[in-house]
Amino acid sequence: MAEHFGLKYLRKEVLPTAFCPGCYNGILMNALFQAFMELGIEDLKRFVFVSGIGCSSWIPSPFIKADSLHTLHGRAIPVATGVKLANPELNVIVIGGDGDLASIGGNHLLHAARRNMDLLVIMINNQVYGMTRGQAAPTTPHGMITPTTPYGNPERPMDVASIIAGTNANYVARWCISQYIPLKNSIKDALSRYSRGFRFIEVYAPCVTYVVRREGKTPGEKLKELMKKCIRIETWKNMSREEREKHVATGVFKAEDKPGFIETYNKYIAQALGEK
Amino acid sequence: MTERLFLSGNEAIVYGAIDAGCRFYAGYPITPSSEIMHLMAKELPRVGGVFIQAEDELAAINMIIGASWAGLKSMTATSGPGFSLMQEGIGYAVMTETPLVIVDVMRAGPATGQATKSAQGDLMQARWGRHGDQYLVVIAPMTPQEAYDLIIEAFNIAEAYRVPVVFLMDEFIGHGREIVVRRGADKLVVRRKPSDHEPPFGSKDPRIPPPMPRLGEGHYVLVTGSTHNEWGYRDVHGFETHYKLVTRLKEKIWDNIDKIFKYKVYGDPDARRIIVCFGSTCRPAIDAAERVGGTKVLRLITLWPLNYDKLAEELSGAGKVVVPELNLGQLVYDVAQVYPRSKIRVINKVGGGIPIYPSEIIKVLEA
Amino acid sequence: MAHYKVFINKKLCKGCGICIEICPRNALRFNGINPETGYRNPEQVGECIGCRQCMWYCPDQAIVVVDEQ
Amino acid sequence: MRSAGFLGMGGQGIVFAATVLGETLYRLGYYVAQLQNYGASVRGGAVYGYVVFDEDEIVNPFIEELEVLVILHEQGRRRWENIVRKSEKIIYDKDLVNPVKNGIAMPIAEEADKHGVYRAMNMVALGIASRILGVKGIDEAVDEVLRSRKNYELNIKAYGIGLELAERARI
Repeated sequence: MAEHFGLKYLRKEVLPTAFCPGCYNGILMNALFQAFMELGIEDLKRFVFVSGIGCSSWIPSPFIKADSLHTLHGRAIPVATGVKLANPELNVIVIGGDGDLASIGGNHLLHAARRNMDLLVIMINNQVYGMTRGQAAPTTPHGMITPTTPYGNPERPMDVASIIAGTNANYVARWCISQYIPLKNSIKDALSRYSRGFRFIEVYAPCVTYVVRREGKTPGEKLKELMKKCIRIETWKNMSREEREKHVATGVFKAEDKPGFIETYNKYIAQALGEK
Repeated sequence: MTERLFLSGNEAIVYGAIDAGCRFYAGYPITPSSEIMHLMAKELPRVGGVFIQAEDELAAINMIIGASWAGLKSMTATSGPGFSLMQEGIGYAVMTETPLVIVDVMRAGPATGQATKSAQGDLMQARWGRHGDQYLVVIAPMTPQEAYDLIIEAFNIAEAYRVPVVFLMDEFIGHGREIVVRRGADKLVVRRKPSDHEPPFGSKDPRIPPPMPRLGEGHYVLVTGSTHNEWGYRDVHGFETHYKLVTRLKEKIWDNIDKIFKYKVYGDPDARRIIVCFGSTCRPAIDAAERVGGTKVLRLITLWPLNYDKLAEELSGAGKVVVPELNLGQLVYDVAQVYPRSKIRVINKVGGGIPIYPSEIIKVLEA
Repeated sequence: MAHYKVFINKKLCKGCGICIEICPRNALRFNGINPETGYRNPEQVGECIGCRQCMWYCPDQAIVVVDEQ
Repeated sequence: MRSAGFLGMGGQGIVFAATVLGETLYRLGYYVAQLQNYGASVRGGAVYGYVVFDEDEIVNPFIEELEVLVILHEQGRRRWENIVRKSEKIIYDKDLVNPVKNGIAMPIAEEADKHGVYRAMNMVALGIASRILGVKGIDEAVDEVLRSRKNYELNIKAYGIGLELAERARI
């Protein structure tokens, strides 16, 4: 029987994954693996995956067959920064959730982006803290009921991709999990055309257990709904305020190819100490 | 090549670390440790190393963890408040067996306290600052020369036992300048890489730390702060896995205590009056012992793991035991474990960065 | 005319039903319970046009669409 | 073991004076320990800097009794009374410090101001201390150290004033 293209990048002995049935994390994994496949990457020996705490942080650890560091809650980006600086030859990819990367690790995210650190960060925005039973996260929609917002979320969600686009990051995109092909192509771009500096891809993928099922929908129904709800940013910009609230703006927010932190650091050192 | 320099303890640490092979530094400015960072920023690129100023201490400790796994000897330096922020990261390093050196140049706390004033209040935090059962190594120098020599030792211990080493130094030593002979390292411990089928997180003999794979070399290593088996796979439910892991992490340090634990005796080795001390307070203690005679100074270099048997042996014939500390009494608890508390005389001084003077020690010795 | 076949890896399938709902041709249906995993597994019942959406959107890498020309 | 120290206020360059003296003695081949106690702010607060040196290795640099102590501000005197009480030869500024028992008052600030080196009052103090210490070759070594730092002209001029002040007072 034919084998799924993703399996060669996975530790087969630990499958199936520990995610809930229908969890969109697995779809991101497909997109990631298809991007690897289309880039002709045979194995992930030269890749290091770094993640923090949360469901999406389990994608690399232990499932992806590569070196992986499953770190403390919120600290994936600093660890990844250390790995990349210590061995710039490695491709370092951070995979994490919105709670991990934008809340407890928010400062690190901002500063790695400000430095244009040579990392690819994939943030799965599932709108809640899925691993700890769906409490409100910085990305939880206004008014949503969760265990920590029993009367409705009084806070408004943060637009992480726009925030990161406002830093020195090279590449910023947001895709919905229902936009498989553009998501996959975006990952490909972030590994090939834009292979240096800070690259940030936000993946909008509501938690199937604590968001989707709470809405009374199945993962498949929600996926089809998202296909309509998620629109290109160009279209979104021309919408009225009420219309905007009902949609998710997706697309490439920023795509530059400036030298990343490591190149810049080395340039200054070489200038000061003289090239060897 | 031997070089005679006039350096502060903070500066001596930088040269010692570089001579020990340290090639990665991440840190966040904090008094009174900042000079370490300044000099590292300047010197590391000259030897092909990497320096980065982190956005906070949480980032700093985690960056050096990443760099250590990527194969570089790594360190950071901080002081009280920053050391508190680093605790979680240090715990992760203990759990994942990541060699690191963390310098804590102690200032007066708690909280912001007195940023420029020397103190010895972080002893207990260095040992026990993290949650869960965890064991690391704590070393304290007493002069800038020792800051140089012992930081090399700290790197060697970190690499040999795959453990974070806390280098506990008082501000007096950090900012005090003295002659430092940059003599280079006698021996450097080289990190052991795994051969085929050798697990990176387990060994049959708990005294032998497992080998450490380097990222990017095809080991497909799984590093996690969760309870894991010898191959790094998470097992957050199993009693056996957790028990095996945390006891091994303890045993690899405590069962090697003969190799790790170091102390030194000054003054009259047979005297019944004994001063027990660490760090900067040792020098006035040795001075006092020399002035009045008939006194032995027991100076702890390794503060953790502490060899209580050795301590008991050294104190076995003691009459009066004096414990001078620049805190409200922390080392005294160790002494009290092996010697009756009622016979221990303490000298505690906190605040304002005033050292304990020999005259004060003599007064207690002769009282 | 291409002839596509949908293979379901029963060890990996968690029966979430995404493939069934996403298939534009309604070519998949649940068929019985897998006693090994306790999940319902889908099965191809209709004609597949090879769009591969089920494969992409299967979160468990459990679907392979093969072109059996 | 010999020693010399400076007491004053933040901003007066007390630590710098101790640093220069320390480095000077180091260059002359002594074992030296230089220590300081200062506040977080650049200005204000008591500052204390001192040097101990010897031909043999220094057992303990944490001492209360200094051979030479130059006091440039009342704040420093008040904060470090124990040092002032126990030190041997004490020189203090006649305008900035209240009279010290057994100390010698000197117009340090006044002279510095007169010669346009008020900013380098610390170097005047260093000059005084260095003349009292009377270590062979100290003036040349101080010159060498100051050359490696900023404001050499200003500093060396102030140092000379200090030497002269000590000379005149015949200490």
